[in-house]
Amino acid sequence: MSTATDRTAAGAVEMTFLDALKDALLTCMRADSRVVLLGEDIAGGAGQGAPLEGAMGGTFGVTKGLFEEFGPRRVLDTPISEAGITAATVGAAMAGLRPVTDLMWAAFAPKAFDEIVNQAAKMRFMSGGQVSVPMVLRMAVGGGLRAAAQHSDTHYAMFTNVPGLKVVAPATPAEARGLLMASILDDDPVVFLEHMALYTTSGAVDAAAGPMRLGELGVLRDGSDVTIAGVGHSALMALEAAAVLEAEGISAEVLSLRSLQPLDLDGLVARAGATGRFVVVEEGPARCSVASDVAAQVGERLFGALKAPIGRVTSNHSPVPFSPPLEDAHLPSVEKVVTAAKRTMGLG
Amino acid sequence: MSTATDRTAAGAVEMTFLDALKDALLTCMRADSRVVLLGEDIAGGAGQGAPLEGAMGGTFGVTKGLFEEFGPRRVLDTPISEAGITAATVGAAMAGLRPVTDLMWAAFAPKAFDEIVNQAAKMRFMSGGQVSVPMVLRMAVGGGLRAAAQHSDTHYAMFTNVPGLKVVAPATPAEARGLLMASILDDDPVVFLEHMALYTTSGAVDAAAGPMRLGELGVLRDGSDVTIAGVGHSALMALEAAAVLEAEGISAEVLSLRSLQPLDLDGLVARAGATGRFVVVEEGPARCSVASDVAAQVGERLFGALKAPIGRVTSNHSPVPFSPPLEDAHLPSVEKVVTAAKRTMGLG
Amino acid sequence: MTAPQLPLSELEEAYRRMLTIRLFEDRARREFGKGDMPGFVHSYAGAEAIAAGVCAHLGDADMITSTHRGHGHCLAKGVDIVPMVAELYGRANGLCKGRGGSMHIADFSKGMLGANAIVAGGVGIAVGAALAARTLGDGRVAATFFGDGATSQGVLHESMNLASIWRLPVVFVCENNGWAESTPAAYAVSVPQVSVRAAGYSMPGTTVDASDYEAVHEAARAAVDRARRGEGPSFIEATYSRIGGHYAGDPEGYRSRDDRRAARDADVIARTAAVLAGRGSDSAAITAEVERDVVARLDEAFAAARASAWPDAEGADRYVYSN
Amino acid sequence: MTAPQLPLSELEEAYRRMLTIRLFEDRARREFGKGDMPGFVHSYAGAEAIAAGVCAHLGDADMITSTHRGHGHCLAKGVDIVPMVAELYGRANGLCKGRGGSMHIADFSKGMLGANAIVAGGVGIAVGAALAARTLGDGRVAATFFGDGATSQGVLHESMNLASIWRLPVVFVCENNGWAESTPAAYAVSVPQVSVRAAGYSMPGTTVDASDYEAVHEAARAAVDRARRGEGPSFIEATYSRIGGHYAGDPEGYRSRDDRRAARDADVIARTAAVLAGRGSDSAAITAEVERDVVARLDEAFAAARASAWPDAEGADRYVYSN
Ligand SMILES: Cc1ncc(C[n+]2csc(CCOP(=O)(O)OP(=O)(O)O)c2C)c(N)n1
Ligand SMILES: Cc1ncc(C[n+]2csc(CCOP(=O)(O)OP(=O)(O)O)c2C)c(N)n1
Ligand SMILES: [Mg+2]
Ligand SMILES: [Mg+2]
Repeated sequence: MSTATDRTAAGAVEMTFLDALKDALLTCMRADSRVVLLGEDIAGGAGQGAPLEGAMGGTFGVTKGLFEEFGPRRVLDTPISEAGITAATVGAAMAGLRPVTDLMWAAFAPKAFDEIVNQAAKMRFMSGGQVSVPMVLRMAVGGGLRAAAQHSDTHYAMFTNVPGLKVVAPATPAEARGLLMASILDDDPVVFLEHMALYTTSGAVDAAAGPMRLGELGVLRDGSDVTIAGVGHSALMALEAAAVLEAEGISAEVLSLRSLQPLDLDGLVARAGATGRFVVVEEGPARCSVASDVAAQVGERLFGALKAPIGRVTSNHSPVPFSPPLEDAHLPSVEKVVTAAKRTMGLG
Repeated sequence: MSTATDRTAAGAVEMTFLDALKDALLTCMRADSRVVLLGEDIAGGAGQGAPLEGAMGGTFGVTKGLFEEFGPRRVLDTPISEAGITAATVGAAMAGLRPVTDLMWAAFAPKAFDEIVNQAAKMRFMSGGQVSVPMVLRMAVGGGLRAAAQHSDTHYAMFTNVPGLKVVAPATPAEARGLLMASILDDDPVVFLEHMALYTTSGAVDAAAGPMRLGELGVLRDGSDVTIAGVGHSALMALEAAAVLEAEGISAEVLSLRSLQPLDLDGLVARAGATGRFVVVEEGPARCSVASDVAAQVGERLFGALKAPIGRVTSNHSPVPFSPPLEDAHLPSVEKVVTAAKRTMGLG
Repeated sequence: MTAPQLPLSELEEAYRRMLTIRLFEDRARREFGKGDMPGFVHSYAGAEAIAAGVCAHLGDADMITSTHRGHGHCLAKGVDIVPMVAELYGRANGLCKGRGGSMHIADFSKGMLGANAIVAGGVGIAVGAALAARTLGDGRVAATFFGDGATSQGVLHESMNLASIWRLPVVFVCENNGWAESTPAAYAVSVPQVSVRAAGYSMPGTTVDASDYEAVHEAARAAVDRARRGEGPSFIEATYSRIGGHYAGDPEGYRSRDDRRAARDADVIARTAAVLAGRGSDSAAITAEVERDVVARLDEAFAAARASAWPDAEGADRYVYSN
Repeated sequence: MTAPQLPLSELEEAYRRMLTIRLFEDRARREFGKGDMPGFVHSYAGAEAIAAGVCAHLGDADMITSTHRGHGHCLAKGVDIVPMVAELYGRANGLCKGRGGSMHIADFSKGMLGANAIVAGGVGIAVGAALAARTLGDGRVAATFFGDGATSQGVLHESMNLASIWRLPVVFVCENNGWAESTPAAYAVSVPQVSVRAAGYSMPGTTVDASDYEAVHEAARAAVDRARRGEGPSFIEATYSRIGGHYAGDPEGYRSRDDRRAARDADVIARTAAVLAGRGSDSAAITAEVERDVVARLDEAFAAARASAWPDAEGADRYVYSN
């Protein structure tokens, strides 16, 4: 599937989301020897005697091949110790490295929540600004693989609830590359959330471009009737919904909420204010969600200026079920987004 | 400080919040031998040779004296192993006990987040309803003690974001007693959040009353101009704010958001709809907060029916600072609630 | 230490059970390849002696917790094949009504407290189950299975400490296959024999070769007896060689040819058949009989599962709360 | 194993440092009692030999992580008293500009990476710091201090395993005072000597009596040398008796009179003074001199802190993000 981006440059090439991430890692590692990678199976047996081609290179292969170029001191397989490796990531960042740690699936991140919430996120503040913690925690998020309850969480909202963290969720290959570079260059701890359904998607990427700025919206599609903002994969779902809506004569603007913290609230307010209708889509539990956060903030600023209640499309407030028909019913869908958008138009 | 309750019965006695909690534990432990207590320092050296009077009985003394009555098989000091004791709590609940585990401070709960999020909360669902996990996790939350960043979190929103958990935050002694009993009797995992500033507050408690129902609002004060709902200690802050507002001729209704999940949304909508003005107060980070969750839900239901934007009063989106003037500026305050309420009246 | 020889009939029974697991796993892997089984499947092939040898000492009331590799534990604990397979296909009549799948398969009526997709996720739960047993004084014992990779999880350490200070009736069973996905234990585990760590918790620790059923059986007997007597926990490390990759479909390109060959050579099924034959048992006949019987049951179970109804999508969020 | 005797001047120097810590802590506890110091204070009294003995082998570039009981670690690492005390009072000129307080006191310019109010919170950070040192090849060493209570935290286990497999230049220092708040180590720790656990990670482990400065010094020398040589981590358990309760103001009603008396008897300050005197040093004169000097500095620091400006409330949420 080819997806629109907001930064198609002259030198753009078609690239998968996965390759865009790998390119960001490569670029940053070549530019700065302090950038090191840690994580379970990220070298994936590379350097252990078996042929290199067979190495895993991460669950989805994002880091495959990096061991060959950077060796065992910069690409480290780790034991299954999410807490320990996250703590080590914090310490390494405090002591001069710029580590990028792969926690595999966001569903495993709770194993390291103390290290994320109490150490990484608070260290700069507690020290009165003496130290920075320049680290990135990459993880794969989301459902659709029938991976069931313990492998399908997104945790977008939990991370965004933590002051001191920056939280990024790219939707397109261009965003993946530009934002991962920005995250590695950033001096604060960044949680970088990669939806599993996106790895094989492709799109135009300017391979010579520098980092994107954190704290901006991605504009995936212009539209005048309703503004739909989605987080990560949900932004692509919103794009599909926009195509359906167009066929019914409704013009939908689609935004990628690619930077959850910092959030471009002013940008959101301007765009939702212009259409007067706003839908926010997030794969994740309904309560205390990013969707409700954004709805509350936008709703406050646009009080009296919106033509309809803000639509929130989230997962059920439930663990993720295994069985395909159950999981499909559980997750946001194009159909649910279409329905929510039409409801803001007074339809359906 | 004496606080209003919504259930003052004929047989009510004055009781502190702490004693109300202890009474709930005592009552439930006497009624059901499957109720056991676990936690760091909850016996607090009782049974270790030194005089019993000197035992800690929990950080704030809630469990003091229970060891004497129930002995070492039902009141268990634990090592400092939040993950391990939470996992053991889950397993014990699955295998026939009704454990009540004290995690001390909510700020330490991230140590046990995998066990809370991936095990306790999901077990019933993943098993297709084969098993229930009747457990309570008690913890002290909140700021004001100058306990700094790693001892002052409330995590109200994080817990409420987790499907499968019930989340309770009492504001008054009567709520503390009635809801702790309900939580112990409930078949699902309940996170029970006790704000530290409340332990020494007192109020009327009917010591013969049964459990309260989870999923209800507490009505702490009637009023007709603006509805203010607060979580735990913030509800008392709202009460104080209501007194200030009254002096300025503004009549504020005050609600205790004592059951965060399940949430009585219909009740909230009815009350906020009646006054037409709504303020929600929560001590905790601003992003993806309970405040924004409640604001989004109420805002959607009352679209076009409210006279002013919903006011949200939270902590700064920052770790909690140590220094008194900084912490005071960081936390919600009576003044901030008054300002928010007046803003809904078009004042200030 | 050589384990005492089991009575022939007992070893034959164990062989039947292990072969059943192997046949189930080989079939599940094959069926998974057809593409209509949702999610992931991790095969227990090669480890059969561990589940069988431990569960031989447990009754229905006793409790086990399992891993992502949980089919063998189910079968050893007496779980019925038909609702197991239905669960692998996410059907309404599955053990977990389609909510769990392979990685969360559970049968509480048999004391099988669940596969667990969080590495080491079941360990602390078993400790809690043992705490319940001790508190209720009902004589139940708990056993928890986990891999070598799981030994790097802090909660294992916390759980072993808790079990030790409370002398809980629980057996820690490390299924050491030398790999955690693509990461060798030789790289990730800082001690050559994991069982050495038991001394740090004042509990007995032993390492046995899980291609030798009787060795596992004997180590488990000692540990379960000790638990049953109220003397506290034990740690068993059972080594085996992983057959068929980390998950069904794993190309195992990270694994040397030699290491993969070792797996075949150390196979507990072949070895046990040979031991039986050496002791005068007609293991070929037993094999044939079990194959006939189990294959028939599997044919039935897979056909039934595929024909079973999906869960009702309306009920996607049922079973979240009890009320 | 008896440690070799230190040169007299070196032991005198250590005594000065330990006495400075003791005077600081006694004063801090007293001042806390006056009620104008916010938050909590945990005294390092009794443990002085551990911070002093370990940090004697470290330079400013080397890194330590600390606990909720962090003043002694600061002083042993050379942190200045004046901004320390200002931080205890939450003032703008405190080390952490009033954001941290006693439980988060830190001075990165001295390699003091912070007190940590999460039990065992500093352990993994030190492992990461050691990883940075190894990766950058700059010869730095990290040491991490933690209590007996912290040994029950899983992250310690994970961190020891990581340090071992990567042969990191880090020293694990367990300050075993027999108590975690009101919970005795004899109840909560499942092994009589925690250092036994080091074998489970293939690293050297030793237990020393921290009322014997030279014993700590020698164990630390061996561990730091080993780390510096790139041979990997070590584990030191240093036992001492807690003086003055878990926190300033702790009535310690849960602790027997005998146990409290033992603390006084084992006091490292008195013992070191006696050793010095026995070797011909005028320890009384040194004591008097240090007391005079340190008390004067403390008078100044406490007066200055109380007179210092509060941080500006407008800036309550500064330092959350770098940009
Ligand atoms: C907490 C957590 N981290 C990582 C994973 C991903 N994962 C699944 S299985 C596995 C390897 C487990 O190795 P081991 O414990 O040795 O069991 P084995 O697969 O060899 O039986 C990993 C890393 C997970 N499921 N849970
Ligand atoms: C994760 C966590 N759990 C619990 C606490 C509460 N707590 C603070 S200090 C302490 C005891 C620590 O004991 P130990 O590690 O032996 O250190 P000591 O105080 O004896 O120096 C506890 C339980 C905490 N701060 N962090
Ligand atoms: Mg393994
Ligand atoms: Mg201690």
